Amino acid sequence: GCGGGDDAGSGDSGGGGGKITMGFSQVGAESGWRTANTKSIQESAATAGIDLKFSDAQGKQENQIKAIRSFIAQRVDVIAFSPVVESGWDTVLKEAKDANIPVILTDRSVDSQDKTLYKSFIGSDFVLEGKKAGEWLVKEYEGKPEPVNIVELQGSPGAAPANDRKAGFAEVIKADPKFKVIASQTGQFTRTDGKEVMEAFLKAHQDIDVLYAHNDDMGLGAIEAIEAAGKKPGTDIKIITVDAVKDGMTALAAGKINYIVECSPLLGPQLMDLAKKVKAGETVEQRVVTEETTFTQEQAKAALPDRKY
Amino acid sequence: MTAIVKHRLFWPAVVLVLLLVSNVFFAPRFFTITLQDGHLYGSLIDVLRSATPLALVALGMTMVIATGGIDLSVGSVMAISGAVACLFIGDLSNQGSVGGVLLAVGLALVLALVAGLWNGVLVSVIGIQPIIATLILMVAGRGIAQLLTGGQIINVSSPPFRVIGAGYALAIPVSVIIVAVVVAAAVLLIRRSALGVLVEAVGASPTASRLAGIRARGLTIGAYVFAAVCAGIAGLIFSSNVASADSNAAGNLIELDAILAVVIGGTALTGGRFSIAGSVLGAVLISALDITTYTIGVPAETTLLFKAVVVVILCLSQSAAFRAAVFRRRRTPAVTPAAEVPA
Amino acid sequence: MGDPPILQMTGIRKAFPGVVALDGVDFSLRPGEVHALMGENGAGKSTLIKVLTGVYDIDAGDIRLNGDPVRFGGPLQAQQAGISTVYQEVNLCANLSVAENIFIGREPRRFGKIRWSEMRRRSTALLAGLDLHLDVAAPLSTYSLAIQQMVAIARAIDVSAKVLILDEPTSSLDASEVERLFEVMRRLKRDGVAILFISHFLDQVYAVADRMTVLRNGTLIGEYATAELTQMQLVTKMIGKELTVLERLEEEPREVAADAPREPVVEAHELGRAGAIEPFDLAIHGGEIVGLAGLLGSGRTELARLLFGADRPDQGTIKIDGKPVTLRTPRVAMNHGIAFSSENRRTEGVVGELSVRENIVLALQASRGWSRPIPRRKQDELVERYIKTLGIRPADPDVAVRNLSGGNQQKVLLARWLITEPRLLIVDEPTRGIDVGAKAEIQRLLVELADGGMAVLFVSAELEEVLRLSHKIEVLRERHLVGELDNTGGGVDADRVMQAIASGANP
Amino acid sequence: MTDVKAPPQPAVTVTAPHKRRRADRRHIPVLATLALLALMYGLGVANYDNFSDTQVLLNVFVDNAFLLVVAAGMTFVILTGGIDLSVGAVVALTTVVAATLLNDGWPAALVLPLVLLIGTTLGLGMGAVIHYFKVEPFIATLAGMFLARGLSLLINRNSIPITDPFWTSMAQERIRFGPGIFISTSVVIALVVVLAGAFVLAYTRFGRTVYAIGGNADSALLMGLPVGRTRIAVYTISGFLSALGGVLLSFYMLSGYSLHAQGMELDAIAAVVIGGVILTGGSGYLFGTVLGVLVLGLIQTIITFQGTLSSWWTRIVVGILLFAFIVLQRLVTRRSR
Ligand SMILES: Nc1ncnc2c1ncn2[C@@H]1O[C@H](COP(=O)(O)OP(=O)(O)OP(=O)(O)O)[C@@H](O)[C@H]1O
Ligand SMILES: Nc1ncnc2c1ncn2[C@@H]1O[C@H](COP(=O)(O)OP(=O)(O)OP(=O)(O)O)[C@@H](O)[C@H]1O
Ligand SMILES: [Mg+2]
Ligand SMILES: [Mg+2]
Repeated sequence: GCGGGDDAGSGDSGGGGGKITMGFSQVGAESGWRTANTKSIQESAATAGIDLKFSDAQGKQENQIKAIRSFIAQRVDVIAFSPVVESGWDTVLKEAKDANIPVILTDRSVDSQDKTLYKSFIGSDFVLEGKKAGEWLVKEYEGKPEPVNIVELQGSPGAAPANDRKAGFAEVIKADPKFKVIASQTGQFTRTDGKEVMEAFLKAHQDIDVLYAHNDDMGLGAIEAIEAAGKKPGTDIKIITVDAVKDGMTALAAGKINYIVECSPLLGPQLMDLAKKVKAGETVEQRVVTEETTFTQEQAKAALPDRKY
Repeated sequence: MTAIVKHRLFWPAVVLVLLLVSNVFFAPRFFTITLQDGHLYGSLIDVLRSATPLALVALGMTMVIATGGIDLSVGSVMAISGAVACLFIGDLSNQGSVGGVLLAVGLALVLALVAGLWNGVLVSVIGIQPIIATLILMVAGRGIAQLLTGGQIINVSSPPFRVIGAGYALAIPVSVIIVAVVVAAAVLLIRRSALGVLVEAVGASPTASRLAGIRARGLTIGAYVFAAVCAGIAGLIFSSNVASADSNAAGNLIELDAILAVVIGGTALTGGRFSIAGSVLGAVLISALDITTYTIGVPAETTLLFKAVVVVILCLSQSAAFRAAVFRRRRTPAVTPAAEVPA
Repeated sequence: MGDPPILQMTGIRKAFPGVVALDGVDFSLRPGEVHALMGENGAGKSTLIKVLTGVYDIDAGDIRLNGDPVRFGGPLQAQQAGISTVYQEVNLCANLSVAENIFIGREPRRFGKIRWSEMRRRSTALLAGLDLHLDVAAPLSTYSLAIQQMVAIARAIDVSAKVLILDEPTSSLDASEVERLFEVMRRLKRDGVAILFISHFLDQVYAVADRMTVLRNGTLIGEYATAELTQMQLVTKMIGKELTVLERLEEEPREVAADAPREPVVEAHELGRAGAIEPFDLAIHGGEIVGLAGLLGSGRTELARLLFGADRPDQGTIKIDGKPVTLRTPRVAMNHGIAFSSENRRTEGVVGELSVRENIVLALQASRGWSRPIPRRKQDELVERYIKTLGIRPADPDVAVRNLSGGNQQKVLLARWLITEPRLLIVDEPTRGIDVGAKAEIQRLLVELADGGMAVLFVSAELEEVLRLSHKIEVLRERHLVGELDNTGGGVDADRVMQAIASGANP
Repeated sequence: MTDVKAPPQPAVTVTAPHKRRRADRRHIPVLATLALLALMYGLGVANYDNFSDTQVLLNVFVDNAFLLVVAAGMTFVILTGGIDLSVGAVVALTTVVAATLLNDGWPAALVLPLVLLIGTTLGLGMGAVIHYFKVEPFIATLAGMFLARGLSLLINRNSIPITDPFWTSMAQERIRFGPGIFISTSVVIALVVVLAGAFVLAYTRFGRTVYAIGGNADSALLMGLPVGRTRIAVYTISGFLSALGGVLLSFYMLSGYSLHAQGMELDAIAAVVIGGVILTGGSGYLFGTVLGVLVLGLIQTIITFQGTLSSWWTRIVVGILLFAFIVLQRLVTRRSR
């Protein structure tokens, strides 16, 4: 073998004993959120006694398709994966179906017409996250007639969370014309880009009231830019972000962020439950939504001490 | 006058100025630089500051390209260097200790140096084609950085470390000073030694230089080591800037931008003649391009298209053949009315 | 008089940044004649050919082919119009096979598919016509420069062209190849082909040319029938000065012969490399010029490369000053005071991108190491001296060597090695493409250096030159060192060398 | 160095024995790659259950058909000493345009030629800029890359499903050799492309000119070869094959997405170079490129079969395998010289 993986069991594959073998194809390790997600799945597989075959797609759909095809060839019991994108899964899912291997989607759905191609989908709703962010904003500025200038830090162009969080947010705020998105640029989901873009926003626009960042990291980068410009994040400019990773929560508790919409990566236990049920032939829900909440500054202070990721 | 126009950096410089000026229509105070909290503040400073990691990487890349090679691993080296420094600082009992930070910086740079040695040996001792030799570290290096950080973003709260990427000295960003010092040192070293001509000879004609008694192996390894150390410093600036190490994002795709900067600066990818000033100008140009897209509010969907257009304009403006085609049409009637060849 | 010219160039002007290479040059070529283009290095001969075939645009002037004005967009168009050219430097693709280099662009095909066997068969036959027996499927890079030159010639003459241009085709060839080429040229001439021939060998020019056009410094001096002009007059027209140089050329050799060799600098024992040169013994003494004689591909270059560590021997030993050494790389050889100027100046010699100055100091700088740059003043002094001694033109140390004429590039390469003041100087075809005046200068220089105690290994395809300079002549044949002829006192003549080659033993 | 700089040896027999030996020596890099590939496959079979299934091997082809096509185009470009960074982006653009048009109800018979034409035109444009304006290929194709990705992002930033019946049937059509043993139509297309490409390179005037330009472009020009035309043509071919690769990818994914084929240019270059083509041009074989693609595919298969590698270990192990392969390849070819 080539170097030890950090966890998970040995490489023995398929079929042996009554132990379930699950093939899981992860998107990649593009963020702390994703790493927490991977960890949750690996840990809960270990506790649930499921033999996990983990494969990393390095952010490419073609790699995921390859991995799934390889899982079929390895004759695993269940296949689970976080689709990189929604479209284009029919062919390989059909192959899985032909091979009688049930499929569970995590984190993100697929747009297949044929719903029998997968058993269940467990994950967050990104549009809803965008809406939650918008709703908080609407409430915050309720009764104040003066215009609200918003700048938006988008995720990587084309990425599903970026698209949906933008769309959900836009849908809610368009109801009131006082909300105006005066600038919207991609911050590539990273701190550095978040900081750099925010710096440019600050120079180009004097009157920014609100920043909406598609994830915590970009928000954290932007905070640095705001501080460097001599303004107070959270006060001079209100900040809304999505994810609720520990760093974000810390900033929220410190008053530098105003509101965070949670997007939980900890769906391992739920997934393992589903896998067992599916394997046992029980019927399962087609859609399982992860339990997620939102955090204000006060809630963050309370939640911070036992935040895991 | 014509000497200036003929200079190979004239056209990139023109494009840079045009880019910067175009910002004024969207952000009137674009050229304003104020003193805020004891440091310079303004868009131009941002352009310089955000160009620093790229300028360093491009500087190193210039030397590698001059030897006829290419280094794809610079982004990964940046990630490793940032990760190592942040991990080390994170483990310090007192993150504010200058000695500890210096140790972390030293450790990161030593690792970068090792990475450069690795590349150099693969290329010049084992004789693997540079693009593949450095692809290995490009792929594996980021994995190593992620392994070190466990895939997490490592935060540090170390004021001395912050100085590198976000601090100011004499009102000037420290990162800009670092780059200026490294560039000046490189230029001085090359001017004061015979490195320039030897490297150019190796890049332009390996066979002829071997027969002229030049030890290409040492020079080549040196170039890769230099590139890696530059990338290492860039990685430190990058992670210090946001006080955290993000192994996934640090230096992602920077190799392309760096090569672009080098080529804009007039160094041919085939090796030989190189221009450090050109590469630095190229880096500033690319950084200005990024900031311009933000300032004039190019929608995220069209950013790439915008970049493509500028790159096309840039490479056409640099192409003597293109300029000849454009100018000839204008000049021909004036100079030689009839006899000239129909092009 | 005679036929109307097939090719007529009038008032040609071509300027490069900083130099006017051609200024109002007229030239005409008639069917069935061999017309020599003469001039010193840098006179503009190659440039004239390049503007004719469309490699460069002309700034002014008029080109007519069969009376019709033409302006070619490039060699392809010129070729299609019936002008076949061998350019000065060997311009072939070393990565392709010999056969392909001859036929590429006009391969025998059936239904668009290249017929490789036919191509190989025809190229083998074509080369056999030039008395060359090569493995035509082997990459061209496996053959020596002289053979590559022959291949280029074969390519050009196989095209049934109306105009054949040969720019210094004979610069690396020895007498028998030259004779074979001339036979072919005479045959083509009889068939009505117009041939433009460039060479710095006056004897060759007088042997084949019907007329000649002389250029000096980019300007036209005149057009003459060969019979009307003596060699002496020709030289005067070319260099614009009276005789002196030629006289020296005649004088020099006498001086050489008298000196007696001193200590051996290099001794090779059973040194050899499979496929390149069979094991040989050789000693070269201080103050001695050793010449290598042999036919095309006899292994002269290969022998020289082994002594410089450019190739690694697979057997035998080398001693320098009596101490055994291993010449792993050229650098090691240089540290032992050996210098080697390659015959292949374009790919193994000068670095085209760098300036004249940088090229000249390159080897000296390399041996000093990167950390000890040669002070600028010293550079200037050295470079200036050699630009002057060798007559490098333009005399501007900062011009890129790429932009120099072929002969001037060769001078730069020589200068590079001369300034290292080696103990053993190996020169492989040092006078390749160099004009009469400069050649005499170089020969004189070599003699002087040997008199000062330097050992010189002199390789040249021009046997006359070898005989004139060498104290000792090593004869090679089919990659064997077959004999050694003592030439102190100048007793050896060409016949004796040919005899030694033919019999394969010391007579 | 000389042994690799050889033209393809046509199938005709060579007579003299020493000639035969020399001819074989030129194939050593390719043969070494083949042997190492077999070794790697053997290691996989020895270490993992089910690895020896025929389908595992066939899947390498099924999963990499599009890369094979793209890499074939890249081989032409690299053989001339150029480089084409735009291929991944052109692949993405092709999928996006195809998906968009198909969703708008255009017939497949129209969409297919149209997208191929778009890719070809882009390639032609880049080739023309490179030739006429003497712009470095790296920069011209980098601009092409930004342009193509930018366009696809502009057309639609979301992933677009393809439901067109022709596309679906091409995607799901399987050529079966036995139960559970199959290849896709894309594999057949890719193999046809490779064979055609290899023929063009070895047996046509154009193909030999490609090698000549890679060997020495200046000489090729002076030899009267159509350097400009050929150079433009290789980028056009690369553009066309990228578009074709894009079509195959859209068969494979049944979707169009601006972020498809990210970094595919590097995969393609790597495959070409691993297959023994020299980046400076003039030497190498298309067959080597096929091997290069298989090496990359097999590495990925091994990683999935290992199944215990975290994201970072995946990267590290890919690096290690690549390293081991290339160094071994290098040592084998060097030893035999
Ligand atoms: N591409 C170029 N750029 C600049 N100058 C050039 C270029 N090509 C030639 N020259 C200059 O033009 C002049 C004529 O050169 P050319 O090569 O025609 O000489 P030549 O007569 O062929 O000499 P030789 O006998 O040495 O080959 C020289 O001074 C040379 O430096
Ligand atoms: N009979 C031959 N005909 C043609 N080529 C030959 C012959 N014999 C040897 N060769 C080639 O010539 C090469 C040896 O040439 P080398 O360069 O040592 O010769 P040389 O004596 O310097 O001759 P040249 O005048 O060609 O430079 C060998 O590599 C071989 O390929
Ligand atoms: Mg000439
Ligand atoms: Mg020779």
